[in-house]
Amino acid sequence: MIELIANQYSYWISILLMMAGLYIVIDHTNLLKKLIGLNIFQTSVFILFISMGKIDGGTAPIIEEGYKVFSNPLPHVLILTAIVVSVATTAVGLALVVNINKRFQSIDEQEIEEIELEEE
Amino acid sequence: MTELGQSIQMNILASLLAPLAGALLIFTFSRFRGLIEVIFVATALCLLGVTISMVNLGSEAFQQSITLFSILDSIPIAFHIEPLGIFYACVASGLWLITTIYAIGYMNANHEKHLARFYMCFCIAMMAVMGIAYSANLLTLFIFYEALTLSTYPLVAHKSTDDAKLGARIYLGILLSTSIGFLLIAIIWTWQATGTMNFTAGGILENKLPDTLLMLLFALYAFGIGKAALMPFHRWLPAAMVAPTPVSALLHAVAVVKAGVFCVLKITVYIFGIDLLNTTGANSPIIWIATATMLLASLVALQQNNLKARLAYSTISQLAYIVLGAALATSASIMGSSLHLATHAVGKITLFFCAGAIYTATKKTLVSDLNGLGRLMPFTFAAYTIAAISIIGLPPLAGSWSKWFLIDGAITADRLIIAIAFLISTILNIIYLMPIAINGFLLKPAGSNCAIKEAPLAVVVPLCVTAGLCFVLFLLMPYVYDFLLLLNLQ
Amino acid sequence: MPALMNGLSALLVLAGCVFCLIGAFGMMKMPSFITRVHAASLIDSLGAILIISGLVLQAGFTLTTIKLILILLFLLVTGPTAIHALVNTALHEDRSYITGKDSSSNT
Amino acid sequence: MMVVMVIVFLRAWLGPSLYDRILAINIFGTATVLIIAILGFYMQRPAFMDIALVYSLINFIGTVAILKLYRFDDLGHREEKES
Amino acid sequence: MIGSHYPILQVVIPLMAAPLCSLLPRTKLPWLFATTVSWIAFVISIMLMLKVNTNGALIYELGSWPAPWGIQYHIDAISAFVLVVVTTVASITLLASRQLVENEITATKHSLFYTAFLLCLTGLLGIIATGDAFNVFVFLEISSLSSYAMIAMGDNRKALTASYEYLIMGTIGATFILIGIGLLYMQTGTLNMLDLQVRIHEIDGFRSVHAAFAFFTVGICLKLALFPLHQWLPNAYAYAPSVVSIFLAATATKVALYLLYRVFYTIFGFDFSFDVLNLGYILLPLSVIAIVISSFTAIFQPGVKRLLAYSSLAQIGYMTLGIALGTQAGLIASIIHLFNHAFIKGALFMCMACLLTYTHSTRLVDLAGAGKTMPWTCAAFVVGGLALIGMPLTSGFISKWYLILAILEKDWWWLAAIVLFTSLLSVIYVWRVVEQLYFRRPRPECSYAKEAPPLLLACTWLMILITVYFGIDSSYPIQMATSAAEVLLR
Amino acid sequence: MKTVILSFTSLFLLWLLLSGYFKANLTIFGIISCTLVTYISIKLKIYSSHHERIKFNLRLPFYIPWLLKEITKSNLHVARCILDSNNRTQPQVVYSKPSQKTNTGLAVYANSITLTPGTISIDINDNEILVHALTNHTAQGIINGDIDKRVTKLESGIH
Amino acid sequence: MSVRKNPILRETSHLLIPAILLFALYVQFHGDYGPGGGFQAGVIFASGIILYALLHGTKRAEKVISLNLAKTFAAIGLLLYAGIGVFGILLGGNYLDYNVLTQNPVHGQHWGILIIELGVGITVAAVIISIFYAFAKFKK
Amino acid sequence: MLAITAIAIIAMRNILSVIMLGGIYSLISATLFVVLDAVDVAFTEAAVGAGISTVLFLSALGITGKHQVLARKNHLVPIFVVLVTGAGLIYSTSDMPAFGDPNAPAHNHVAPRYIEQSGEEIGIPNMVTSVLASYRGFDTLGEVAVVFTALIAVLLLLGLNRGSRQDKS
Ligand code: NA
Ligand code: NA
Repeated sequence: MIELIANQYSYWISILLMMAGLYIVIDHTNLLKKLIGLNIFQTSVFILFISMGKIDGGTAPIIEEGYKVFSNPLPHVLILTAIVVSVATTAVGLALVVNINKRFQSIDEQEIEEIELEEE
Repeated sequence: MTELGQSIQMNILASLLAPLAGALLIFTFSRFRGLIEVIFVATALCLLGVTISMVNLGSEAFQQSITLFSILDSIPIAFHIEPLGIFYACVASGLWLITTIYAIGYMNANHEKHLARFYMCFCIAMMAVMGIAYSANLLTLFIFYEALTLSTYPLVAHKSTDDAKLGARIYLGILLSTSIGFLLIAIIWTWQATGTMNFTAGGILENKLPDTLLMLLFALYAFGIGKAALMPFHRWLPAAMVAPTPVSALLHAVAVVKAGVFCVLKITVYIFGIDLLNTTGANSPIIWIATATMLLASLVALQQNNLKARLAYSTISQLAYIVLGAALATSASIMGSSLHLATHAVGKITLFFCAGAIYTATKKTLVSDLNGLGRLMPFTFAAYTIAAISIIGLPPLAGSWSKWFLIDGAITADRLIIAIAFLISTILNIIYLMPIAINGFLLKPAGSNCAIKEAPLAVVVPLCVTAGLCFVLFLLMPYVYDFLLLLNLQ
Repeated sequence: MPALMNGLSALLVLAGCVFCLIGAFGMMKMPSFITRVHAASLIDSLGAILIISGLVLQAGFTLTTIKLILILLFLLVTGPTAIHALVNTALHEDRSYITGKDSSSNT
Repeated sequence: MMVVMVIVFLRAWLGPSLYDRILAINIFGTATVLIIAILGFYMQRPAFMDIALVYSLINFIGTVAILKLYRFDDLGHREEKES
Repeated sequence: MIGSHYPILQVVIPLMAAPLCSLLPRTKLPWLFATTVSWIAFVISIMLMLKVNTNGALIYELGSWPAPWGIQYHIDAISAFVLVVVTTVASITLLASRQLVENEITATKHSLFYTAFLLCLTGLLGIIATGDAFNVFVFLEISSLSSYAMIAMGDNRKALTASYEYLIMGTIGATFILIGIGLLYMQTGTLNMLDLQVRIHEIDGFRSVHAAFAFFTVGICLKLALFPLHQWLPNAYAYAPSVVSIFLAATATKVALYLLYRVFYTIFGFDFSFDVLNLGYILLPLSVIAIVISSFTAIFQPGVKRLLAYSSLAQIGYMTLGIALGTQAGLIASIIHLFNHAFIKGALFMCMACLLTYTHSTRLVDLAGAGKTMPWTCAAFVVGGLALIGMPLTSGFISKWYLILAILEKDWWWLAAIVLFTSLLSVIYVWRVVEQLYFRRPRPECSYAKEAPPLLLACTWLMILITVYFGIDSSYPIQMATSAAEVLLR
Repeated sequence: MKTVILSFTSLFLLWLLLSGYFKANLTIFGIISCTLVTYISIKLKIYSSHHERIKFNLRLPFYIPWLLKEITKSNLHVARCILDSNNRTQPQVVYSKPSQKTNTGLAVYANSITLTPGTISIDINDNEILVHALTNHTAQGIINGDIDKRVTKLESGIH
Repeated sequence: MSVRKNPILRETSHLLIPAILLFALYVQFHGDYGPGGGFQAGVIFASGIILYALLHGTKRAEKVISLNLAKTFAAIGLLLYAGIGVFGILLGGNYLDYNVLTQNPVHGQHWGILIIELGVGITVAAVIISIFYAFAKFKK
Repeated sequence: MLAITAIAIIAMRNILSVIMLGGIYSLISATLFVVLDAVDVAFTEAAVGAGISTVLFLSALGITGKHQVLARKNHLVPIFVVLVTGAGLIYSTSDMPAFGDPNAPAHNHVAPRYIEQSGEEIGIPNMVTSVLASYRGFDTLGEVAVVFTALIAVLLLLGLNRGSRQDKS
């Protein structure tokens, strides 16, 4: 059991972070804060990926004299792409928030819901 | 393909395409009011012509079926001709011609709007009826059955008032829900059990299902064909009374309800086979339900003060006759049912024409307001009387034949109670139909009614014609009987 | 000689860390915003200088050294500018930040 | 250094004023740069230094951006009026 | 020679067209350009399908790197089929879009809008064509980001909130998929789908593989808007600009469903999904609830676009229901419905677009009497609605038919009953609209309304004709779905 | 033109320092990059009025050691202040009239003040710099104007 | 913190911006050897421009790199990348096959990677700059 | 450290602080990436997560000008969802390969070729670049397309003259 926890702890950390991020996304009503939560959620997933690529005794996967063991470069590549995707999403999300604020005068989910209800 | 096969194909296609072409023409020329009326009548004439030429093809034609195309693998859209179908097609197309004339008269007299749409839907409904009549398998039947429902919906909702829309909603709701909820399931089940959907002489279900399931399947069909208006799925028929009277005529006599009972008959004969029904007893529940419907609907009809509503419940009761006849599944009862299909059609169409005529002339709809009108509108009331007697089943009118065969069927099936039920129902028929005629002629009209005259000629002539038909049909019945014997029910 | 270098560089790095710690400690302890800024600048200046020069000593003349020096230069240029900008903004926002009377005021 | 980061972080969390937080974040960035430098150094890969450089750069721009925002509640276009 | 590059050209042509399109000036040019590109993509997809039909699955190695190391395009029967669906819808939608975009989107943004459309198309095509799990994620995001933007272009400000909600849910979904990919990679060391299939087989008892399965499923279902993850969809479809509603309703959820197939059948394999994990027990109730609740909700919607959106949710339920049955027949039914529903929903939303050109509202009450002023549009809606209900002679019937057959194959009568019952619910919600179109007086302010622009109308009817054609001759989708199901279940 | 050459040269130097690889293609890229950056910088008008800054930068090495010494001194001073348990700080604002003529000189001066702990330049007007000092001692340093002189010297040039 | 009147920030930034831009290009071209590459380079380049825009306002920044220009560059970068793939097809390889670009496959890979990284860098820098402009210019 | 930041972000009510903490979160995770040998990722995370994202968030905040977060009433459902997700992941960790295990399947199927042969096949030292630009170059093309899409999306959303028709019509 102890061994299990010791071996898997690095994953647990990222999982806990994911939970925190997801919690912010779902629970918070401020549209900006939701996006930050989303970022945290995604970043935590990235951490999970990267920690999966680490090899004991390995170094950064750049060939240089004197190094034999390299960490797995594939997760790095995937996460590079994922980071870019994440920032692209953030940009679009922010553009939406800004627009929502312009037309609802609010960036709070609950307030906006109330405004929408009034309209109907 | 043989020459005969080709001519069958031509005929069937013609009978489907003629109304369709009519509908398209009406749509195209919807601006020209006179022209569409002409097209309307011409379509009806064409259709009748095609149907008659179909009768002339003779009995060799009964083996052939033609396939248009397949929509599902191994289940084509296919048509064939067989005695029952031709018979029904004749009844429908014949009465339709009369209805068209009547409809033109009625619509003009009552200044109804959206005529093009009205006539178009009429034509499409007729096409659906022809499709039902000639369908060679359950899927084809189902398709045209639904087409009929949908094409008559705008007719029922025609007046666009809230009442009309409510009635139309009930109409569509009940018909679609029973057809999708029961009929479709029954069809799929049949297909799953037998691997075929073709209407086959002697039925296709033998040894395919256990008795109890067969009973369930038969019930699914009987209720699924909501147009047959078995209780408790009969509410649509009174609801559809909001429609203009030609529509009611179309619904009650020509197309809709007759399509329903025709389907029941066809499925009984060609899917189950009467032997199977009798040997397994799968028909019992429906027999009792039909009997109950027959009596209950008559009782309800008695309490209706609105003339059209009373006629509607009468229709429900009469339809139950036909379903009952089918369910009894003897050759005599089937014969009775088939004949009743025609005789009731002629009788009921007359009654509705009369109701329409009265409405056109007086704007009255209540039975209690009609006292003494017989003297002011003699033709109408005479026709009414004749039709009523025919429906009650007294000679020398057509209805007497069918009723006789039905009672005979009940007796040969060893179901005396049913025979008695027929008689009770007849008495009830008399009670709810005859007083109108009697009061119309014998009582004095109320003072305000003196100015009333007969309805316009286009309205009165058709009803006289149909009343006459009640009599003619009585005379022709032996020939019809001979024709229907080709069904080979033994 | 290398041992001496190593020792010296370790000492420098350690000293840098100590300064950083002191700075951080000061950031906690100091009573007002402006005094905290003073404490923080410890990290920005000598903390950074000592640590990086410690590393430079150890690295010898390599590419790493050059980059370390570049980093240090960069830090030394941006650090004070950022702090100036910060304090300047605070000043324009509310003078009390500068006069040091803000310690109880929570925003 | 980790301790430094924790303490600085605490300041960022506690505030109390906004400027305290900004200060903390700026210093936090510097600390990160130093840590990366140390890390990279002990791993003997000059490549790491580029990362440290980027950090300091981002740190600077971030601070400027925050301040700009807080001063004008707006990035960029307020300046136009003056020019 | 170029033929061997079709798989990649399918995706790269629209991808390269997008930046070019963004550079075009703001005249008609972007529209023309985007439309041409989409038609080229359509032609390529047809070519691909023909090739797949004759040669079997196509493999294309990007950068010439062999399979598990490089990214591989893998086009088999199911992908070719869905590619055809998406490109067809896209090309028809774009063809029809000119007027719509002019009406609904600021002129300065036209070229950007078409660029976004092309990017969305690229993303969808990329998801379908690729054989690499991570590549799916990338292209998923291309399509998602562009759809967020396009949805937010809606006139109503609720479009923004809808888009935001979609963004949040969609990103969570994509991240879940990413977690799934990560877990699988962790346990297998590969990202290639076919390779995964082989390697998962050896470790299917692993908990992390189960978790990966769960994350994939939840993530995709978020994109698919399966109950209870559907909250984002109705508003997104309802408030998006017409073009976007048409395109997304017809394709986006279909592609998500395609992904679900890939995950269930290709990556994890049928045995694992259905025997080890008993997927059916989870998916079945969810689908049923989705169908029932969404159908009921649709009935009470005041806006037609929202109504259609809820109907989409129900239809998605039918598709997942087919999967949940866990049989080949069920899968075939699901694929057929995927195909048919794409065109039905596309056509219906196109009708909405037509109506919007003059009414500027798709609220039910604002459509009163449109049947008179816009007869062709409304007729198209009626046919599309019938297809949605599942009336015979429309493709919707074929879908229902196969679904019910698949259900009956398992002897689940109650389920068949539920499916039919929900079809009745669809009758209600479709008919609420039809009634408004035809049986209400037009509101005075809509009296100037006339028929939609000809090109738009023609495209609408093209969609409708496709629906009807495949309702009559369903051999193509059935054959494709069958071979697709065989490929998936192998 | 002088600006351009100076800028290009210094940038290329920076490039070589960063790169550490002396391969032909990388050098070519370096030349291209430096040209590009120079071009953009000119378009951004970063060099528009301050030719002398680059020269200035080149002279910095003479200034830095002195500054380092000052920094060390003041660091120790402030560290003592922090660690001392009784608060001995005397926060105060002092004014300093800088003697630099150019903006660059001003900037260097102000940054130098900030860089030495214990003093922070908080605002700058046309003719004076506001400096916040932590203690009397550091304030005295400003008033003495050591840094000011040094920077001015730097600005005016040794040669 | 008016930049016009406060020379400190401006001077420092003016010193830094060319360095930042050059650093970006360095990262761009050294992606093969160390961390970095087109994407990171693009971001750093953009942040240099953003710093400028923060100090002087977007209007002045737009005089040098306008929104439209940036948009065009974004498209060009993407086209460059995708175009190299097509070029591979034209030379007889598969899409994005760099081996066929030159006689020697390894050289081909070099060139391919160089060009696509350039494409990435151009697009990313242009996109981030334009997005920043879009936000900065957005009127409430 | 990350966890504390995350909790702090949950607890914070001031959006500006939240954004800044988000930047810190990115910085810390970037440091973590360095420790885990992912230098390219760290580079990117620092530049993007801490840099560009923060600047964009600040821009958005600057435009909206809303600094405070309102409280929500019902936390149960979110907590439930989060717990379920977390439980699913924790459940799955038990048979994951140990952290850093060189024998993990992930390191022994596809990756070895990148590590061992990219030097000869591609000829550049940075494997991440090799994989990213060549072996999986198509992903990167997709990535660039995503970036481009983001541009199109933002321009569509923030384009200069938006909303030709009125809100409450
Ligand atoms: Na790289
Ligand atoms: Na990159």
